[in-house]
Amino acid sequence: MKSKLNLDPEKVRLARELARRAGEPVTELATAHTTASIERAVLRIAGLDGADQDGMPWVNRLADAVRESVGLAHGVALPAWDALVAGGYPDLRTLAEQAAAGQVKFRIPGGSEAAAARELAVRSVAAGVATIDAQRARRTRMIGDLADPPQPWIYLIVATGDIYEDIPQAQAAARESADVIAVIRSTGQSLLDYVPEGATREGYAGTYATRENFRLMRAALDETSRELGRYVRLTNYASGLCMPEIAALAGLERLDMMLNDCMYGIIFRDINPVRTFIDQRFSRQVHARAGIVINTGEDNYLTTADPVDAAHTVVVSQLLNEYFALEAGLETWQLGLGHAFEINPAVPDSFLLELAHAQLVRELFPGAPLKYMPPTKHMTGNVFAGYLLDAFFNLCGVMTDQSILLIGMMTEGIHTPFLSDRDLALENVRYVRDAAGRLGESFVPAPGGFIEQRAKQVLGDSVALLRRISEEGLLTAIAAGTFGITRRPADGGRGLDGVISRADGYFNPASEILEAGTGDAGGEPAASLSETGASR
Amino acid sequence: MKSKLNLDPEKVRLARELARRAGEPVTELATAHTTASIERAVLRIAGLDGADQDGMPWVNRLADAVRESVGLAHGVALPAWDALVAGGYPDLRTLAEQAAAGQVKFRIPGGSEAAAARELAVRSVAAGVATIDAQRARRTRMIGDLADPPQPWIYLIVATGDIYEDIPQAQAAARESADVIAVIRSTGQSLLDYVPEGATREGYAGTYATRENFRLMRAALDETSRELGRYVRLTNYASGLCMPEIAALAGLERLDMMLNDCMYGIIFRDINPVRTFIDQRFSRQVHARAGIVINTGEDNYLTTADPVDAAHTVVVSQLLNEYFALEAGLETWQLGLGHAFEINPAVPDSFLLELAHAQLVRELFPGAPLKYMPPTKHMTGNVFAGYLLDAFFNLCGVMTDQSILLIGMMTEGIHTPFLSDRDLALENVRYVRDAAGRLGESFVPAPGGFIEQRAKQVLGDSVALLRRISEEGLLTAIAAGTFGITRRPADGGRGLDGVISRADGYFNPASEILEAGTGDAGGEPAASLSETGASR
Amino acid sequence: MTANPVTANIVRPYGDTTGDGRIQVSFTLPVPYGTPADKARAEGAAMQLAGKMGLEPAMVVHAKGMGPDYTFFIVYGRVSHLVDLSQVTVTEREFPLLSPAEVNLRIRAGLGRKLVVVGACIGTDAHTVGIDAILNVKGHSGEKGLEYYREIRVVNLGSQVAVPDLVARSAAEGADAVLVSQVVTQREAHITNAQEMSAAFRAAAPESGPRNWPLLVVGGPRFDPSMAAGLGVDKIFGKGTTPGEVASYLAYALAPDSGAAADADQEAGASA
Amino acid sequence: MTANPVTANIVRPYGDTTGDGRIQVSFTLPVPYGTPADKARAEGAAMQLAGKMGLEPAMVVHAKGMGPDYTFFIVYGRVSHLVDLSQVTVTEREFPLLSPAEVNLRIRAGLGRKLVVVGACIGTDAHTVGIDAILNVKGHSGEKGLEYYREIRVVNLGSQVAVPDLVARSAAEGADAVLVSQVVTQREAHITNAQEMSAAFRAAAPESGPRNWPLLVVGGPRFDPSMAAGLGVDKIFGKGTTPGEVASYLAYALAPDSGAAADADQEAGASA
Ligand code: B12
Ligand code: B12
Ligand SMILES: Cc1ncc(COP(=O)(O)O)c(C=O)c1O
Ligand SMILES: Cc1ncc(COP(=O)(O)O)c(C=O)c1O
Repeated sequence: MKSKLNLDPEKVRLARELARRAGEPVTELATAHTTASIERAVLRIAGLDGADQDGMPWVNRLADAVRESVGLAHGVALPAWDALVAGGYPDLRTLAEQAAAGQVKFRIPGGSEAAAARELAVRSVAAGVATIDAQRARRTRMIGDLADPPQPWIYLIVATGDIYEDIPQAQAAARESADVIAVIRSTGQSLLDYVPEGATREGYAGTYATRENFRLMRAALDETSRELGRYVRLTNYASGLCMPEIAALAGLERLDMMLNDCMYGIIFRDINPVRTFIDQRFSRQVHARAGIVINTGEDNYLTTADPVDAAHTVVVSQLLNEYFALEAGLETWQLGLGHAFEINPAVPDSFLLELAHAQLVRELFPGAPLKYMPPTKHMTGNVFAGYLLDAFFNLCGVMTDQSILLIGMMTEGIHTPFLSDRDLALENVRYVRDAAGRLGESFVPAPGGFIEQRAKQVLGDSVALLRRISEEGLLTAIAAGTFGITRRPADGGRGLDGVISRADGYFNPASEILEAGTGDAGGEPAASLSETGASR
Repeated sequence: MKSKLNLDPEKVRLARELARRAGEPVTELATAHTTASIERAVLRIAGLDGADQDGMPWVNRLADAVRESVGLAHGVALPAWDALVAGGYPDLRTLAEQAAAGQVKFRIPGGSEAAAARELAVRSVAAGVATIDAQRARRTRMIGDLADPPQPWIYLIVATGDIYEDIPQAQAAARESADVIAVIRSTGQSLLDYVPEGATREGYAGTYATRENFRLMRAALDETSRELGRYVRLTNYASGLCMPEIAALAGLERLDMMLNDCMYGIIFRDINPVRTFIDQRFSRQVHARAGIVINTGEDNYLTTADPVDAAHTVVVSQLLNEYFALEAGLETWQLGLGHAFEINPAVPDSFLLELAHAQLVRELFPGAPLKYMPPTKHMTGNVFAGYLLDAFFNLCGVMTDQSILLIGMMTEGIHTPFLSDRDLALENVRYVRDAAGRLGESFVPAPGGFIEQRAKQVLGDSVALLRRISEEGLLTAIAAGTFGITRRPADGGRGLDGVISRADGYFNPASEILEAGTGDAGGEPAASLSETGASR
Repeated sequence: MTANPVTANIVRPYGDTTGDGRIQVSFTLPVPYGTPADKARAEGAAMQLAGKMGLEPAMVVHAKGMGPDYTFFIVYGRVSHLVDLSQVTVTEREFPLLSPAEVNLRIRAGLGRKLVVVGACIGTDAHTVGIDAILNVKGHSGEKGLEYYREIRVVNLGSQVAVPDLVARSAAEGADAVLVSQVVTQREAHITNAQEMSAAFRAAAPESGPRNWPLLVVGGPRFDPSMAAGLGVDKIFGKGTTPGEVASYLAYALAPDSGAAADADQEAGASA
Repeated sequence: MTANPVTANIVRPYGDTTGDGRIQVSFTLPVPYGTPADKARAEGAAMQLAGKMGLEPAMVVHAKGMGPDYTFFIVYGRVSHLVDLSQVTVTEREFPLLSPAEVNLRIRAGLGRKLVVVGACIGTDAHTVGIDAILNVKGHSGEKGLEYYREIRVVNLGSQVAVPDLVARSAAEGADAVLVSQVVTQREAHITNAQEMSAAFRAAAPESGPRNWPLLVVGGPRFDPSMAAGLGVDKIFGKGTTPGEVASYLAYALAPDSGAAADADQEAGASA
């Protein structure tokens, strides 16, 4: 791709180098710790499902029991499988039930007992990973059999709170040309320290992320994919206190993309920064294996900070997300870096500014399936003005070759979308895509002109900020309110009690398998995706 | 202005040459004839106003009386002023009243009587032309005192049918940023062979064009101009069977722009072609003197013909309109050539096609204040889709430096505009102009790409069609349905009976004065306008 | 018009949940929106109107002053009105849709000569695209227009035809049917013009004896097809009409299937 | 709330002519729009609803099937409802708008110490921008937030605060006023959460004696300011609230002008 902005490659290289420097200490932190949710994720991959009569999942009951008795510093696997072997339990579920009833005595085994526990644990977890691999292969096969829609993909949210209302709405959206369906989560879920079970009908402004809901929706979209002859992707949120577990469930149930940011939970859910950084690393290892495209959340900064003043914080965060993602094993084609069209429409030349920002991001990450978010903050009750602003967002998206367009709703300022809002929104993007989809080839920012200057300025500001962060430390920068003008001290927020220093001899069969790399290298949509991304 | 389309200047020159060849025989026709309305216009400029108790204007009564008695082949002026002198009537009004009552005997005077009549006629008409000159000077002064808004000018229609509802709507529109107000005419007016009198409240889908309505609206807009500190322009229609008279009234009442096309009446009102070509020439002589910008009507072809297939007919008609206008004495800055955004939005790449057409016209007529018309034909009852399409029209307008943007209404497919439709439409264009007004500098059609190819194809088709027309004759082409796929034979349509061959000794004091050129060369807005036009 | 027996079925508007009753409304009120007191009053007025329309709860999500005297509102809310589908009356097409060949056949059989159609935009209406779409060979929506039918002779008078001219010309051409288009509706022009037209045809016909004027058909995008009687015409076609529908209707009304009982409409054909 | 005496004045919606009553409506009905018969029935259903809302005449200008089961409609029409401006009740601000200096002065004079405000988004709501706009120095619409006021001490608990935590923390901080934001309204979450909150404060207070809990203020873009009593709170602020309004209200309610008669609201201040 020829640069339209005449960016200095040296400066771009420097920005990446600084991001690496800023991120490395955090990676060290992550590799030195585990969290309650990571350990539960291990149990989930190993096949432990279901919940007790109060709805508390067995993974929680088991992990809590282990933690109470021997702690989780060695990981849950060693004591759990040791107890399984020692107690002769038929399966993890029975173990969990007994543990919940206070019937199981855990220990940190040594020597051959440890080896036996480890071997069994690895075998169980490997079976789960094989399921994830099989789901990935199935996705690849379906995409091969059906068509993979061209980019930009049209990304649409459903949010009724009731999975059984969500399903027909999602199917309707797909029929009307949505390529990706996201089921927004209920407002409260991110702060729950467990993943609810079963099909749910009672969310607020979103539907609970549960394994069963994932399964139901994926099955419905498989049906619709076949009906339409193109593969319709499904997305959810690997975010909040249960990020690692949700990542695992997503892999097991063949979700295709996941919202997964290294800092979103910190800034917008007040989750402890250290907890978040540890969780996101494990989640990304799972996503890497599952062939899931992650979506990062830089768009959110622009809802609390000013999109013009804070444009460089988006770029900085993207470079950090990129560093963390690649470190965790994701490939470039899996990096759905987020950004947004949020400038106040009353700002003069606002569309030119948006173009500058969007083109900058496109050129900084040429191989990444960028996810571009529509206006939300300046959407008012004037639905006509909102429909117009959404159209210009769509236009900016096609002009700057964004890969994934989240479709804005004219009623964003009012309510979660009506069926008709979504239908009209799709008409909007279809018009823009069909009428002006090829305008990009005639979009040539005037050399030295307004757009080029603005892009260069944002890049310059990004380098300066990254330098500061790499010097003072990322956690300090977050505490100082660098992102989304929200201050989050490293020792504040929820979930810090779920952070555990790894002991010597910490054992995590899932991490071991995931870090060993993909057994099956073929069949992934990597090629098609990266080709599409690069050729545009 | 650097060409963005790499047009071949030789081809452009050839197109103009062919247009001249096609137009010249028609100009000869026009100079060999007069019409009833031209003769009445002479009387109007000379100050004859008012109507009899049935509402029939005195100019009609007088001209009819002359025609009945001695015919109009020598013009109305010679017999009328001769009778005035001979009968000792105090003024034209008295003469008209007496003539209507059958009390006046007309003749074609000769010798010194003719000379006396001529002198008096010239003096009366010159006084009227002086009023026109004074109005032009007044406009120039007001524009100098207040500001002249930057282009593109926002052009808005009011159409209540009632001048007293129109006025507040026009003022509201101006306050909300309209630069030009057009008062649409009642559906029936174009076929009336007289101009109604007085303030009117009973039009259908438009308000009658009358001298008093002109005066009332211009006065209201003068007030609003002062309030806003910028000159708000007023437009009406010099069209239909009374085109010359309306042109005269527009000059006298300081209208600023007039819809005035060489073929619109033929195609869309089934007015006789010969009549139309004669009338338009005289009208344009008046507009030239009055400093009025004309707006041509090529947009209309695209409502009956297909905008893609017939794109070249627009260009051909513009070149003809240009030829006729310059021949009649208009200057380039007065040529508001019309075109439109009417391609079916379902056509792939429709926006790129629109850009190609609009940019082509911009480059063919760099000095002309182009008037760009919004989508109408594909506006449905889906007002959201309509609002979107209007936005892309606005965008195309600013990207291709159109000079005058007629603002589309989201309810175009439903009704004549509500107050709120207009307000929303203005919000739409304001957003586009403020957010993306400077996008043009970064719009560079890919060399050899889709847009450039399309523009070249349309230019090529235009040259081919002009060649055919210059060979077979313009009247033949019109009869064959070349424009707006509507066939109009030269001897068909309304108003042919108002066409009169000029006799030797035909005398028209207005034409003489107008053809002699402007007495006052200074003070016209030409400089400012053409500068604005050219610099953009 | 016949009531279409639908399974009795009560529905409500749907926003994002079955039965939620959500709808959107926009309107202008002639009230100022300047001072805070103005604004409060204007929004109260909007809520009052919303209430009268049955919105409860309602939410004024947008209010904008337009000049000193008017305010534009957008309101969302829930209506409690029920829609009873069993009460929906649907006009059923009373004639079969025929292919051009069938129409031609039927005219030949039923009428024994070409059927003559005179078309026009009357009054000051110059919107010919719609009537041309019905009459011209080119047609509409992929269907050829009436000129294409071998057994129909079309005389298209074009735009802005005065009613007396239309009546005279119809008589001169021996019109079986007169097709009139009306697109401009401001101040109910389409209604008045159609009524004037039908009255003129009646007036021109002999006072007594069987009906002695052509079949009168009007069309245009804003006509309600159920108003035919009120306009004194035989049939109304609304937006999206295709030429085939019109041809089928003409065949049905003017060229009765041999054996079919004559009805009032068919008598119209007798005059030609 | 007092009825604002406005000159009795009847108005109607305005399209382009005074009194024309024109409005626009859009909605979805759970009816299919597939076959011609479906379409006719769907449009009839839409007309029926329009009729029940008082649109007469009404015109379905757009209908679009969305999937097999739903149809979206846009309707224009004329309503005959009259809006009686004299019946519009306008909530008048019961307190004067003060400058920050005046607020500070009044707190010093009336309370004799800093006024303590505890703010939070409760329940699962994480939309802090609104409450931050009121509390943070940065403020809103050019007005500085409450932190800027020398005589106000602000404790901002942030988002997703559980009600028991809010009650405990308010007590610990000696809150004079508790400011709660609720932005998410799906399934009436804002209503239930506000009611839960006010009930919890009441429950935590001694059973008898004078009111012994802080002034309760809620805010958010979709609250109707007239619902305070129903929520058990002292005051509601809606969309577009500015910090100055809130500060002025707090001063009015908690730091009575010396000499002014105490009213119910003011007693709330007594607890602190
Ligand atoms: C094209 C057009 C024009 C063209 C007309 C060219 C021509 N030769 O027809 C031009 C540019 C000349 C024009 C001019 C004006 N127009 Co105009 N025009 C339109 C436009 C954009 C499209 C209409 C059209 O062609 N539709 C396509 C045809 C195929 O559809 P149709 O007419 O509905 O016909 C179908 C059916 O209704 C039916 N049908 C129609 N007639 C008949 C007759 C019979 C017998 C049958 C069986 C069926 C039938 O079958 C057809 C095929 O399905 C509309 C806006 C819009 N988007 O609808 C405005 C519109 C119709 N115009 C309007 C107006 C006001 C005018 C003017 C009066 C403005 C002015 N004051 O200058 C002028 C003057 C015209 C006049 N004297 O009548 C208004 C009418 C408002 C109203 N409801 O009263 C509209 C709605 C625009 C608006 N919102 O203001 N217009
Ligand atoms: C910014 C934003 C976010 C940000 C919030 C960041 C943050 N730290 O606050 C992020 C991206 C995190 C977010 C997330 C979500 N959001 Co959100 N979000 C918005 C958005 C775009 C703007 C809200 C805003 O900041 N407004 C600006 C402030 C200044 O205005 P305000 O809140 O009205 O506050 C003013 C007044 O109301 C008043 N006020 C408000 N509170 C108080 C309190 C007191 C005491 C007083 C006196 C006054 C007062 O004063 C303020 C100044 O005038 C709106 C859409 C929109 N355009 O409105 C959606 C919106 C509010 N979000 C919505 C939803 C559903 C969500 C999610 C639940 C989606 C999901 N399921 O993932 C999530 C989860 C959030 C959660 N758990 O609550 C919906 C709510 C729908 C509804 N009505 O129920 C909206 C309307 C979007 C939509 N159409 O779907 N969101
Ligand atoms: C990156 C990211 N993660 C997660 C979420 C959803 O957050 P939650 O479900 O935790 O409320 C969002 C919402 O926009 C997001 O952008
Ligand atoms: C060039 C031109 N002249 C005149 C008119 C108005 O026509 P009339 O007033 O004759 O109906 C139009 C309408 O669009 C036009 O484009």
